[in-house]
Amino acid sequence: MKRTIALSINGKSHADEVEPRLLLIHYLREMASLTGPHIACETSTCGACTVMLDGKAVKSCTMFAVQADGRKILTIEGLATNGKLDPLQEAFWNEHGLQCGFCTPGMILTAKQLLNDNPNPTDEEIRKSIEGNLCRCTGYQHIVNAVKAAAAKAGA
Amino acid sequence: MATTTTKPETLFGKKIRRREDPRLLTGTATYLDDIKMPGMHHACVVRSPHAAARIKSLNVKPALARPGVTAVFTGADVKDLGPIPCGASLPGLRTPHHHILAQDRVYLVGHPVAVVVATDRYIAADAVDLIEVDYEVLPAVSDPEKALAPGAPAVHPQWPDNTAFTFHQEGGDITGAFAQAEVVVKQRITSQRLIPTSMETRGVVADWHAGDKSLTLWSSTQIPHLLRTLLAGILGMPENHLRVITPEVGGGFGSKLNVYAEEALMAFVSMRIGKPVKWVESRRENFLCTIHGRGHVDYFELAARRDGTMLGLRLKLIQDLGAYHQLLTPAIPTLSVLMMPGLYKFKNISADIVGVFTNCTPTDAYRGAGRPEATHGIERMVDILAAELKMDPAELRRKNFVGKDEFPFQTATGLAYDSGNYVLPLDTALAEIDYPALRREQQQARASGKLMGIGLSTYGEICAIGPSPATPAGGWESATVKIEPSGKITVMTGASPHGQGEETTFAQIVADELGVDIDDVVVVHGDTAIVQYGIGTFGSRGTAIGGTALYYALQELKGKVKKFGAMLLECDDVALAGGKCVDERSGKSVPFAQVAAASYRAMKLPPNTQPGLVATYFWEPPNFTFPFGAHVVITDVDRETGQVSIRRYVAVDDCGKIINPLIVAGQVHGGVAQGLGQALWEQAVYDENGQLLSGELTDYALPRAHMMPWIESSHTETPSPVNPLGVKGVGEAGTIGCSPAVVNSVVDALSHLGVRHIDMPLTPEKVWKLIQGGRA
Amino acid sequence: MKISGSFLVPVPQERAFRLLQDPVVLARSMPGCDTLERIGDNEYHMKMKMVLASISGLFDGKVRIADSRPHSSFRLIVEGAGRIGFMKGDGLLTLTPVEGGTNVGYEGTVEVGGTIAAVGQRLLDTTARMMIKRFFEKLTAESASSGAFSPTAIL
Amino acid sequence: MIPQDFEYSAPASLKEALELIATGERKILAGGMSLIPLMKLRLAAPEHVVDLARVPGLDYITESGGTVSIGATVTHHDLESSPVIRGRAPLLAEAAGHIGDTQVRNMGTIGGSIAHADPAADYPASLLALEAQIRLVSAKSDRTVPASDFFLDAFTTAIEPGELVLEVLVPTEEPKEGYRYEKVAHPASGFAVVGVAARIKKAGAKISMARIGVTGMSSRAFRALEAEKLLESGAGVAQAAATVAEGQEANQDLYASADYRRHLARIWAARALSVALSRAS
Repeated sequence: MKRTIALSINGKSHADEVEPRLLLIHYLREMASLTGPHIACETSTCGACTVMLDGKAVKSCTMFAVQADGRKILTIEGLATNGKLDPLQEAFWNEHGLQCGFCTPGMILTAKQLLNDNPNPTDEEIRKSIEGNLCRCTGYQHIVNAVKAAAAKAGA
Repeated sequence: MATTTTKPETLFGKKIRRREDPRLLTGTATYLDDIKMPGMHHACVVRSPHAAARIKSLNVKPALARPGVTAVFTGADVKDLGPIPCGASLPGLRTPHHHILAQDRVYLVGHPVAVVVATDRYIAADAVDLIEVDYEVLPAVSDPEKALAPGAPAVHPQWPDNTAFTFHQEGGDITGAFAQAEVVVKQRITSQRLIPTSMETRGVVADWHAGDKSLTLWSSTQIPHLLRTLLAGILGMPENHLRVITPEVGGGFGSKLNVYAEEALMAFVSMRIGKPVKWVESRRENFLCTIHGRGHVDYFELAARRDGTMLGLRLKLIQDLGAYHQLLTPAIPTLSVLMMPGLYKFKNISADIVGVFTNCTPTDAYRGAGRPEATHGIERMVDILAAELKMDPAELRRKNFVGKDEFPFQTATGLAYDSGNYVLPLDTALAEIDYPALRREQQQARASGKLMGIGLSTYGEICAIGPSPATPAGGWESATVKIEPSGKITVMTGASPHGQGEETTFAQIVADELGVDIDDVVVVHGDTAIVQYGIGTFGSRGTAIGGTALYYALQELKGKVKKFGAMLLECDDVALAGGKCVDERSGKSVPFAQVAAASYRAMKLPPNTQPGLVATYFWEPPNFTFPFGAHVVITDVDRETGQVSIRRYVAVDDCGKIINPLIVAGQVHGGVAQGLGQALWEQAVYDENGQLLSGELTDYALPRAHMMPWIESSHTETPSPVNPLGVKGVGEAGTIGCSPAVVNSVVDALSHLGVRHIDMPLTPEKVWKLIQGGRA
Repeated sequence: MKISGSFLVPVPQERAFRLLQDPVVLARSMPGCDTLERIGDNEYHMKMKMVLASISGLFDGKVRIADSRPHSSFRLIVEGAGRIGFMKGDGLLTLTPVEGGTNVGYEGTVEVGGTIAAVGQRLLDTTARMMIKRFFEKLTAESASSGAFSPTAIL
Repeated sequence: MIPQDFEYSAPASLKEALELIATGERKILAGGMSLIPLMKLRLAAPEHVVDLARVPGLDYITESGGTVSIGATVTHHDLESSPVIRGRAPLLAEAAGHIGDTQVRNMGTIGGSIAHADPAADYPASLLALEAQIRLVSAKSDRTVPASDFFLDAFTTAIEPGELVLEVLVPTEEPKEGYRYEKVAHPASGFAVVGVAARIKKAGAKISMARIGVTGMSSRAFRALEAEKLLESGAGVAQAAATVAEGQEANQDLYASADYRRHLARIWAARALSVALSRAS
């Protein structure tokens, strides 16, 4: 039986009727038309679908939309403010932290939580924090550089 | 008209941040699954759980009864469509008829049996479970060597020996080389099956327009134009009624250099239901139904003199082809043969390939495609020879390298290496790590019971694939450059990049050649209705061939611009700089926009000149390019657990001239990650019955951030004489250079225990067992 | 995948042999077995509901007894297919009298396919061993009962 | 990958939740990190899912009278970063930090994890070493089960139909205690190929108490009682660690054979014990 959910996505209120089995990622992509979060595995291993739920990085493919009822979601589309890129987005750009770009939205949001929790992470802490986000293109080195650069900029 | 004197800085060689990134960073790029169309249906494919079986019966009625299900199609519906094509031609090649959906038999797990079409992807998924298929399970074979054994189950009953082809290539005097040899080392070396695993799986949207009998097909592919040509053949429709578009492509690594059943199937479905239809591959489907890479069992024999002079190499190569030929399946091992001699000057080789059918996913081009296997082989054999001769492996390599004055160098496999200085990256890398000091440290480590290894790989590769005679579909690339009436520049390239950054590097080339602001350039690709024609991005060819086509198109265009510029400035010749045509004698100039406007307005034309500013160039390369490099890896092996950790990874690559160092570094890092994945973790494991046991990302281990070492990457630059840009290509270098360096390093760490070889992946248990005393 | 092991069944060899081939006992002992219906000599149609914590699946299959050598050994072949995949276990059971009953050794293979093969290999060995253990535990419990089996267990 | 349809309830009180799960085939959803992937693969197809997220007051971490109480819906992330856990049950905080990845730790809960009882999960080793208790409640009952009686087999626990995990009760570690959770993570899944939790108390130079929990090696986590006894009777770490796999069946998979798993358990027990010993004062 369908249920009505009401939630905030990127600061905007949404209310929709959904099947309980509707995965949050499908809700975001198909009902809210936010296609930034991606689907790349079915086993909760790749992190491409990562969004922030009440400020914490979560895998939206491993959550039902009904679980997000009443909560706040941030997707990659909501990260830049007034057209100004987030320092992490800017750093990923400067440091060539992406190639095909498919993992990038999830990667950035996971890194976002890291910098919220730990504004000055070591290389090892960066690598550990993004272990749930697979990237097949970059070998991660430029991603680590990007997160470091964003941290340095925020600290400067 | 203004005057100008400052010469603009060139962008060639500069770290320019990528122009494709803003859309990717903000989640606004459009990948295949982001496409949404009115009335769009969703398809889900019913697949065989068995590796070999006869379909006794198939009942689709319960699925059709599910509300929301529009149609179900089975093998009978598509039996008259053409087969999935194989582009490789080898003498005597046996090619099974590759239907889009199984007819009465399935040949591998994941074999498509039926397709369900519904108004919603959830309903389609539900309906798949309602399709009843009754299988008579047949014996299967998943190991290529077992498939060759007498009495093995026949993958295709018409060919009981499971042999798709045999191929022999010989150069020089191999018998003589082995007769002269003072030492011969032999080793069986495997390159395990790998799953390419682009982060975006494949996907197709097909939209049939009955009114004009045309079809638009979006596919996450590396080869939109070839796909269109081949798909038109499968569907039996005129090629010019078919438009193929690649949206943003989330990685390919060779796995999207293909024509797949689902591409034809979605076209068929859309034509039948009269609505757009979308299919997006699940990860498990990606593991089962998208090509795999490698799958070699190689028997090498290397002949040498006691002084280390290498004389000749013999190879028996058993290629696991899988159950079908995909686009290039049988051709991939022939690339291995070409690359067999590596960077060494011996001129006697002999290779025998046996292509073997197994009830497994077809193998095909995966990053490196045949070259990593060959490089792994020769670089392991050189180390094995060094151990046999008790020579330093670096010294042995130097002794046998093709000398820097010997280019172009004709190899025994028929190639002409374009340019090189092979000692340079090796010496640079060894200096970087202080090789003598490390060898001393290694002695001390051994004395105290610790295991550390130093591994070298001096690799070569064949890039810029390739000249048309060597490439099944043609090996050229094309570019069109257009200066729009407003003076802005649009490039249309046939190379269809998907992460390689050509929107940036190509714009750099344009900006330099035309002397314009890079922001005035837009690079368009991946739409057969817009782009002239092209081959695609694979085989490290995008920049070396696509970039060169662009370069030549620009030369033509420049000629025309100059004519209009000179006409406007009323002089004989002009230079292009700062977005202007400049009369260098008078210092007068005219901006591009004005030149372009004049060319389109065409009030007055220079003599023998057509209106408009457009040039198209199809460039046929005269040769491949041959990048090279040296990777040095220092490993520590945990004696108690067999766990390998990488202390340092030094890569010195020579990919010719570098247009954008940022992008080149990214290619090296990503390549190394995939090489390291093969060396240490990745492996497609089938059980005896053809079940893929490493069937999800929870079992198939891709490198994660915390598993990767810091890669110390630098370059030497030996320009290629093959193209005017001097570029060679870098997409596959890291992958090719990496795995032998890692394995050589670990074998080196264990060599004093009597270990001579370890097959990949170097799992801790495998290494631990060798430490326990098992020789390999 | 190869499996092997042994269990002590606390009854004499002859009785152990009979119990192990008794469809009623098998139906009660095989984990998840809903019904067992004779379709031929030593061959039964089986419906099974496998439940392992959150994981559950319905299987439709066959149980077959072959190469029977009273009272020392026989082969037990169990196969089933369902939406989450298929499985086939083929084992040789060897009975030897020991103090306190009969030692039942088993040696054989387990094959799986479909989703359970693709995602379950990490747990296959553990699960197979657990199911076998449950089987023998149930069998032992059955062997302790009076032996008056209800015929309605076989449909 | 799409789950089968199901009915969904999000009870607003514990009472309501217990009433809901008292009948029929009801599956409890906490963080969903184990359940939802199975549902997506259709390996699990519950008819009715009861979501605990709206039940108030289940995500507490409190300490009193030498016991830390952890509500069932406390996430791994909250556990790992909780000052109470870090101060009073640091072994558990260390174990929580090894679970899954950032996103999984943000959603996954201790109650969900232990109820799922994956044989390669991280918590059980620590809960055994800590001699924790698990409180199970149903509409009709309320009981506390020691961890050693809770993990019965792979995916099999002492939870009876109609019961749910209410809280985990952990005796506080003394500040002088040494502790360590060490793990060999599977490179793809991150699950423990072998995980060892160790606690050591010293009296002077001697070990007065040793607790060792092992996960991943066998079909269920277990205490290495023999090794504990050896340590408490003066044996060295190496000698004690050599016994941890004794009498236990070992799992095998593509990554590690049974023999290698036993070996890893011994090696990592020695390593965990050494760190625990060095941390004990």
